Amino acid sequence: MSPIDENHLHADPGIESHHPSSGANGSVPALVAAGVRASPLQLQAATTIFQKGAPGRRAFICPDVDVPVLDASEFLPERFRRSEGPRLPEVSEPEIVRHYVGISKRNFDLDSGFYPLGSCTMKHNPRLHERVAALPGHARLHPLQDPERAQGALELMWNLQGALSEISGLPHVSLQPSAGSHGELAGVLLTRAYHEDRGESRHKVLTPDTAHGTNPATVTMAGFEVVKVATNENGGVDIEDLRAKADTDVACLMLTNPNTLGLFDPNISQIAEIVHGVGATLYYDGANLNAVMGLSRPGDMGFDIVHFNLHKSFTQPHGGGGPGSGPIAVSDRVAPYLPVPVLTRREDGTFALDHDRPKSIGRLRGFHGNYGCFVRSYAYICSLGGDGLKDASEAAVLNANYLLARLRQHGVAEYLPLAYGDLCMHEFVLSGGPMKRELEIKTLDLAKRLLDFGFHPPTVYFPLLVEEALMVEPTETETKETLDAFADTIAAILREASDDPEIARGAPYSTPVRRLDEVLAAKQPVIRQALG
Amino acid sequence: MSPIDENHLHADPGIESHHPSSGANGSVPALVAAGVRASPLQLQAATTIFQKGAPGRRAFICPDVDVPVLDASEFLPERFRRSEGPRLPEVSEPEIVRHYVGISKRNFDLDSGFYPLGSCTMKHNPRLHERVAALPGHARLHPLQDPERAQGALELMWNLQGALSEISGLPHVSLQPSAGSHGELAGVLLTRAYHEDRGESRHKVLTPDTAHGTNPATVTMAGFEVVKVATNENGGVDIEDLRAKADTDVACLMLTNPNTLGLFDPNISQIAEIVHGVGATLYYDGANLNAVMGLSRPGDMGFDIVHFNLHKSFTQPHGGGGPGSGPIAVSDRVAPYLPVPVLTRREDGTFALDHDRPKSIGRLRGFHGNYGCFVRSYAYICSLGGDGLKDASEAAVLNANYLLARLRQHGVAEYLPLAYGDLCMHEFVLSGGPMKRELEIKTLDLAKRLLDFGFHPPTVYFPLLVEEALMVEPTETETKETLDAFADTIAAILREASDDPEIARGAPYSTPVRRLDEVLAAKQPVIRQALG
Amino acid sequence: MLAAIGVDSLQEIFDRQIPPAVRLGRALELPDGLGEADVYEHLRALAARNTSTEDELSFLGAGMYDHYVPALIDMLMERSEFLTPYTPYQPEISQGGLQVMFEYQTAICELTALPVSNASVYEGPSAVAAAGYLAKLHNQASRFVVSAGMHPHTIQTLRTTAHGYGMDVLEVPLRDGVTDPDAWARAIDGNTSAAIFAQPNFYGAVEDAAALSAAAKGAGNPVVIAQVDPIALGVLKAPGECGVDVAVGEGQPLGNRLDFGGPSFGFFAAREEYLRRMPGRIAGETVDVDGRRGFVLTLQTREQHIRREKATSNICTSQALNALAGVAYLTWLGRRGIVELGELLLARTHYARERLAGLPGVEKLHEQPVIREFALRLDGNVAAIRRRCAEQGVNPGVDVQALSGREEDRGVLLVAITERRSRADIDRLSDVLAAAVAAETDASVPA
Amino acid sequence: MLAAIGVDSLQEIFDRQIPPAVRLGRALELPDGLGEADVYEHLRALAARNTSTEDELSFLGAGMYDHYVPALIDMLMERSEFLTPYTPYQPEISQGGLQVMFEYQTAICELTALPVSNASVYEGPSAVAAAGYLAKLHNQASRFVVSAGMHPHTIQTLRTTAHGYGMDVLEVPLRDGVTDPDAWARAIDGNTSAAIFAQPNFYGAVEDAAALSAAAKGAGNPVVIAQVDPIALGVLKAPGECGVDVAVGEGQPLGNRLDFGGPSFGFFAAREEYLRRMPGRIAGETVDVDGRRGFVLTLQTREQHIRREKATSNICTSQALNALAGVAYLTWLGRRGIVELGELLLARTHYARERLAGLPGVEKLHEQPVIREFALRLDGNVAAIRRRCAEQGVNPGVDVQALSGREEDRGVLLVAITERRSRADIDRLSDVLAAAVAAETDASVPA
Ligand SMILES: Cc1ncc(COP(=O)(O)O)c(C=O)c1O
Ligand SMILES: Cc1ncc(COP(=O)(O)O)c(C=O)c1O
Repeated sequence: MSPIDENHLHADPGIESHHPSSGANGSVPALVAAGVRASPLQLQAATTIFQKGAPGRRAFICPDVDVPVLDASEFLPERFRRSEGPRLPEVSEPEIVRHYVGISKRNFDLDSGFYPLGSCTMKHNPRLHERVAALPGHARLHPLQDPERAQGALELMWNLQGALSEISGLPHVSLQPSAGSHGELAGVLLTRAYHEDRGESRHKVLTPDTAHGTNPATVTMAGFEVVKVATNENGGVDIEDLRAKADTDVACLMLTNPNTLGLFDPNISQIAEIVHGVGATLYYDGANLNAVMGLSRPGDMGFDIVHFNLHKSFTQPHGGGGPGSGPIAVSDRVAPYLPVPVLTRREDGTFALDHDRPKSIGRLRGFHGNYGCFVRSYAYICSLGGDGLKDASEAAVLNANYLLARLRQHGVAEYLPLAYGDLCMHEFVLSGGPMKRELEIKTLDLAKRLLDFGFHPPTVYFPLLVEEALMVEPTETETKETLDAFADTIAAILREASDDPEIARGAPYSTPVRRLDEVLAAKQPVIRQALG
Repeated sequence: MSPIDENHLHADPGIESHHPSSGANGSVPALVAAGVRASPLQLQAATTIFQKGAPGRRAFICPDVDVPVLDASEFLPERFRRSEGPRLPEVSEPEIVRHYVGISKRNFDLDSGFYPLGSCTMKHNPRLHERVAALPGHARLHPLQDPERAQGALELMWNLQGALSEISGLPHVSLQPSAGSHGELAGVLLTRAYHEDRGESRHKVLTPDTAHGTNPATVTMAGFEVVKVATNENGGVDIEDLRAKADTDVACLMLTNPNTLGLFDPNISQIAEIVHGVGATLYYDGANLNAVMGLSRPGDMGFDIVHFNLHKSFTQPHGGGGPGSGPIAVSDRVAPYLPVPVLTRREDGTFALDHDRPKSIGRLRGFHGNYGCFVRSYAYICSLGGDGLKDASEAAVLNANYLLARLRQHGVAEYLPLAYGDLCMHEFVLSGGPMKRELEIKTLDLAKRLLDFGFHPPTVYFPLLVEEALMVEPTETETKETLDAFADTIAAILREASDDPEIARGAPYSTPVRRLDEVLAAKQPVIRQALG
Repeated sequence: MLAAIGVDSLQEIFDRQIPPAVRLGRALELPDGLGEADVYEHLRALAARNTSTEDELSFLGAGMYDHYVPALIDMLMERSEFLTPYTPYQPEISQGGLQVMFEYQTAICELTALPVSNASVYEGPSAVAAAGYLAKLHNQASRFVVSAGMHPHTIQTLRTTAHGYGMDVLEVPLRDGVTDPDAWARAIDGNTSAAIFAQPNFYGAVEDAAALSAAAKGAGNPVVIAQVDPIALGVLKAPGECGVDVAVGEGQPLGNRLDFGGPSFGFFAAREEYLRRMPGRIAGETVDVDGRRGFVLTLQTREQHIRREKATSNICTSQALNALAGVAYLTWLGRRGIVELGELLLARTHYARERLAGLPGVEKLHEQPVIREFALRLDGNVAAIRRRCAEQGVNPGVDVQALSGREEDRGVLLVAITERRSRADIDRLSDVLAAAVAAETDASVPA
Repeated sequence: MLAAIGVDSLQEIFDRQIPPAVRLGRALELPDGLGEADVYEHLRALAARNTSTEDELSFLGAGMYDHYVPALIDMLMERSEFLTPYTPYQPEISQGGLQVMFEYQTAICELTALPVSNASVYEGPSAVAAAGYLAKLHNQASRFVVSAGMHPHTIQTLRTTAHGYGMDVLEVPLRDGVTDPDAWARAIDGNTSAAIFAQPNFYGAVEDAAALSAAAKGAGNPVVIAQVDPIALGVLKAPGECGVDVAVGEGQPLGNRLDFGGPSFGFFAAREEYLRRMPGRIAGETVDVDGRRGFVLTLQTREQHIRREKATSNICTSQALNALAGVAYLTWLGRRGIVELGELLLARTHYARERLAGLPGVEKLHEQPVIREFALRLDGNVAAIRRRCAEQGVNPGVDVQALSGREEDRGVLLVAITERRSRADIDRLSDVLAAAVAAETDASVPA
């Protein structure tokens, strides 16, 4: 425990003075003049854990070797042995805690403020979910435990599958994919298997130009060619363009509905007809499911394959970039190709894993998927129930429309008009074009200036077809007071910019670091700590 | 979950605009000029949870009433019923989380930096302890569970008692007291019972003038009169004064050793002789035990009664002011008076609670004491073992002496001399007298200026007999780098003050709030949120 | 480091300070230290030998109750920022903890309908003792009059501490399950420092708090102290509305774990006139040099670190983290929730009492209204009946005599209901208890 | 709110956007919502029906291992600041997460002795598939050659994804427990895009990684990919020292829970030349406008959100929080600890193998050195033997044939050792397994 070690005991006090300081307290910040407010976080130079500690310090105490020790090479011949161990940090437990607690304070997070990041559904993460996921019966369950002795886990998965099936309106579910884009890959590979099984080899997949980047990237990875479909003036799929491109080379159309403009495509049934008409499948990117739970179902719209983002609609915490989970639901005709194993329920009500699925595309990863995420999302579904999920979607849409209305006020709408549509679903996209032209600040500047006010900015510069796009998704777990404060802050920043655009252009000011040089980072990549 | 409620749905958007904002994001801070760093925490006005939310919002969902409901007055007559329920907050779970996470950021804590608060032993709190304390077998164990079905808990308490006994050198332990001062009360009441049982009625208790405030306060609460004993020029008990005051009216001498000056009293054996010579007991305030674990034992020094602060020496986290735990250990002659129940071990190795102790002083509180704290401190003792505890004390003393040496450097020692002694034990006390006279900044100013550098200040203005006292206890879990940085910062602040004392006098600058008006708070006490 | 200190060895530091006679010349006789995983296993094995409320259907109460603790409370209590600081001696960097105290005080004032609250004391019984000490400081009278309906631990604790400063404790018996009003009025006189009762009382009965207060004030000038259950205050007339001067109680039911009895917190609220005699920390509102709202520890001249032997209490470390759990829990319940919870408990407790009292060999101890707990008298040995129930995985409640040691409590079982005990659970208790009582009756009838 | 929007009802918002034909005209057929306590009880009841490594003495491994997860990792993962943010798109307010990635990358580079690492991919088997895709992008050759010593899930995953882009997968058999060097060299040619093996392999054997790499390079120009166990790298020659181009693996053993198989993380390290073909996020160092050191997501032109159909991978959300656990764990182990742990596992694994292989009806599957896991061949039905052990509270390891479906794996048991399995535990396994094998032998002999 104690970070005092032999080395220190006898070291000359000066000897370690070249060592980087230990965390928040380690450095003597430049003395700031009286009356000037220094942000303590800005005064701390970023120091990695590899720059801390001292030889011999440690946290882990290895259990004694309680078995006979032979000549080491008996166990492992010298030539297989590492000459020098990995140069991991040498720090005591208190140093580890302080280091990571310290750098955690350099993160903004959902528990600290509004996070209207469009397309990401940053809804509140109830702590109950962490509690239940940590129960040893879930957290310390080995994935290769005999199914007979993991019936609780299998039942949970079964129930979750059932709920996702009901919500999507599609009868078959696989929980295996690890995130949304992994679900997409599964889905497109299913499409491939479906066509191949029918003896067809189709090589194109359609995606609208509003599609998220993972859609075309997935298409390529699954060995298809991307064909873009245009967006019409209302923000929906351009039906004429679709008709023109939908031929029998097309394996699939990937769509999200509402789409990334936050708009529900009113022609969805017609779209499905066209796609099915040429024998292709219709894929639903479920990233925007939070708009329609209990209100409208992809299966009923004609989709064949859906992926869910449990880390969006079903509140698995994002963890700063994962973990996520991307289950898929499919129609009967796609079901034979689902990844193995498939969870089945026996006559006696017990659950089993079926590996004997000759048409399956195979596995997409090890074991059963991100079970820990299933636990959390299942807890969420149990908490809300059917009506609660519908309430959540309704409130998400209400909040988005309310915030949109507040941003259509005088002083904002002139600079940040709604890109398409009138009402919206759970999110909306503004264009910063007029702002850029008239106030001479870009969407990026507005975003960075928001940081000074304790708001996470909306998604910026996506979707690509909107100039200087600002994509706002408030979610249902925000209060009206927060929405009002956000709208007021946007208005205030625009007013400020009309006085002096330099302020926004120089923002942020109060964050632990200010604007960072991304070009430098990419030009001369330094992607690990240099070690002495 | 969703904070959207009926009221909001139909409310005019303006209606709630008078509502206080919701947390970090709720208020539009005054726009700061470009280039000026604003501290985001300072921009947030403190808003209590009672000022947030809106009618109808809630987190708790009450289970349905699943039993027959009668006329309510059948259950409880109207006259016993409350007319209006308590006006608790009306907030959703996301609001609660954001509120408390938000205000937590307005706290400094041990995981965030150096906390050399003298007499408080702010050593690292290992997270393992929180994990084991949370196990349902500990955390959800009802205190009135039959002892036969709480054998694990009783064994843990037995083992902890044994360890405390070995560490203190006194054979009998009661874990019941809730904190240090509660242990003191127990100890002085034991002394009373001891003398009463011998037919003596003594009415004085001696405490040195360096004693912690709880010592004299306890003496009064236990119905004794406080008599102060002077401190000699070496910082120890003035033997002559002690001799003069030690008469047969004296029930007890309360001492801590090392004392609050961080000095081990070399005359301890003589002191014990004098006190025992007049038939009084010798009480050991265990707040400073961290200096001597495995090195010297109160029992061997001649003490009859000891209290431990599990939240100091045995790393139970302080929680911002508790919980703590203040077990006591006593010699054979005091044992008959220990609080009930007394834990016993039966022949067969099982444990029982003995309530049949006719000479006992009785109970000091409900149930068994702060068991959750026992779990943590027992885990600590298991982790360190006997040698580890000794190592901890040695490292604590080493760190204190090293920091003291660093603060005796040129540029510091002139202004902040060591008050007494030469070496120290686990802490030391500097005097800010010269600093006050020569640099015109007080110990309080130095303390406040330290806040701007991310350090918790030492204890200030205690012990009372040192002018402008600064009491520094680094503990064993700090690194040399941190000690060096702290010493350098003290030196830098003194240099800064010699240039311009106003800077320190106006400090702090970077904290969430700056110096607070304590006089106003006491003159016109506002101790709760006014409700509308 | 040694060179900087100017010593040759670590040993020298000790040799120069600790006389050889009092040095421990040997290693401590304690087991060797263990790695984290081994300590975890050891503590887990000990935990596994306890039967917790997770392991059986438990109706234990008598001061601590198995309410659900919402997960957000764990999260908050485990945040370093709340878990690891000391008492907020440096307010500029302790606004989080101080604001929590201020909010906590507000919540306790609301619960009790009294205008002042401190920031917590240790726990329930010692809170009553602390209130007694306040009364002593206030009026220097010579006797505490207490209802026998108080928790036995409370009376014992009060006696222990009162003995220190030479105060008498006089118990007033119950009649029909509540404090005997006549005996109460007779016991109180001009020498009565405090008149103390529990609401609901230890046997679950709702006392006529207003009548007890009025009678006490009529018979003398004592400080009227009530030990109250905080959950019951969602539906029960508040102490401040009943003429009570000081209301204290055990805070565990408010978002704190059982923890085999602690740590939890004691709450302490009073009328304005007692403000400057309150024990413990109090957070107060003020402003900083720039006019920002802020909080500090206030009225510190009451406290031991300033007033030493003249302090209103010796308390120093109290229960800040547990009080945080308390205010977070009350916030989670919310204004409507606390009433709904109270109504649920009322209805279920009533149901349970009627159902169990209908069993052969089981009767109500009293007919008074009950809120969350009630006492039954069993025809048979309570310990034996409880053992039989335990074999069925049911803990039917507290064996009162084992707790109180009082002869008149023989046969008494105290059954507590929380929102975690559904009707189905109560029905199961009923079946198991019925069988256990019947079996015990059979067993005790000589063949 | 409705007035501000300019609608009369919430319904109107939907009516104006969703065509009636695709509206769900009924309530979802899902159970009613539950309060927090009830959800907790439900999930707890499900958990109680699983036999976890807390409930039995488990020697399960095969990719995921029951190492001790230090408590500080839970604390860090539960801090809101790490738990709840999105991918760090706004670096100024995401320095915490970005620095963690940077430190994580450093640790992975150290472990693997390779110069570049990304910030995580999903998990082990799909990491191999991702490495295969990198090879495809790199050389556009037509075939993957893989050792049959890879985890069956890995081979299956690779086949699934390779089929998408039309790549062949050719398996090279084992000889004496390791990849047959002759078959390996024969299988690899100019059309080989990648040559892939596992270290240690699925059966626990240490491969001669340097020889496999050299042979592969000698036979063609494939990208050499190794799937490595990260814990073993404390003692085992690092991939970067063995001529490996890309090292990937399952990160679960590094401070992640078992979680019935996920979430964990996959690590992905490579030689410099593959940097711009790496999948996923990469954090890089830079400076802010004031010259302060800072971190950003870098080389984003590889990624889907910039490059879309030309991206090096479709991965978006990966496993940041699990990677945090990984680097925190490696830091906790420390430079000395990881070596000590490796030596402990070597010694205990050796002991266990010798001890178990000495039992009647039990023999080693191969004689190769093993580090943390080893395969045995049992004389009897593995499923039946495992059932007998389970009755004694021992899970002796993985039934390999049940996992792989391969005929040649009949009778094979894979036994994993961690620091949580002491010598006493191994001795217990030995006794229980001996009895189970003997009983099974008796049972299968016709009377
Ligand atoms: C519309 C859309 N599709 C797909 C994805 C990819 O999901 P994931 O990050 O889970 O892989 C995202 C994520 O941002 C998205 O917004
Ligand atoms: C020397 C000394 N004695 C007694 C105490 C009182 O201990 P507690 O706060 O646990 O009541 C303290 C606490 O600061 C102390 O420093």
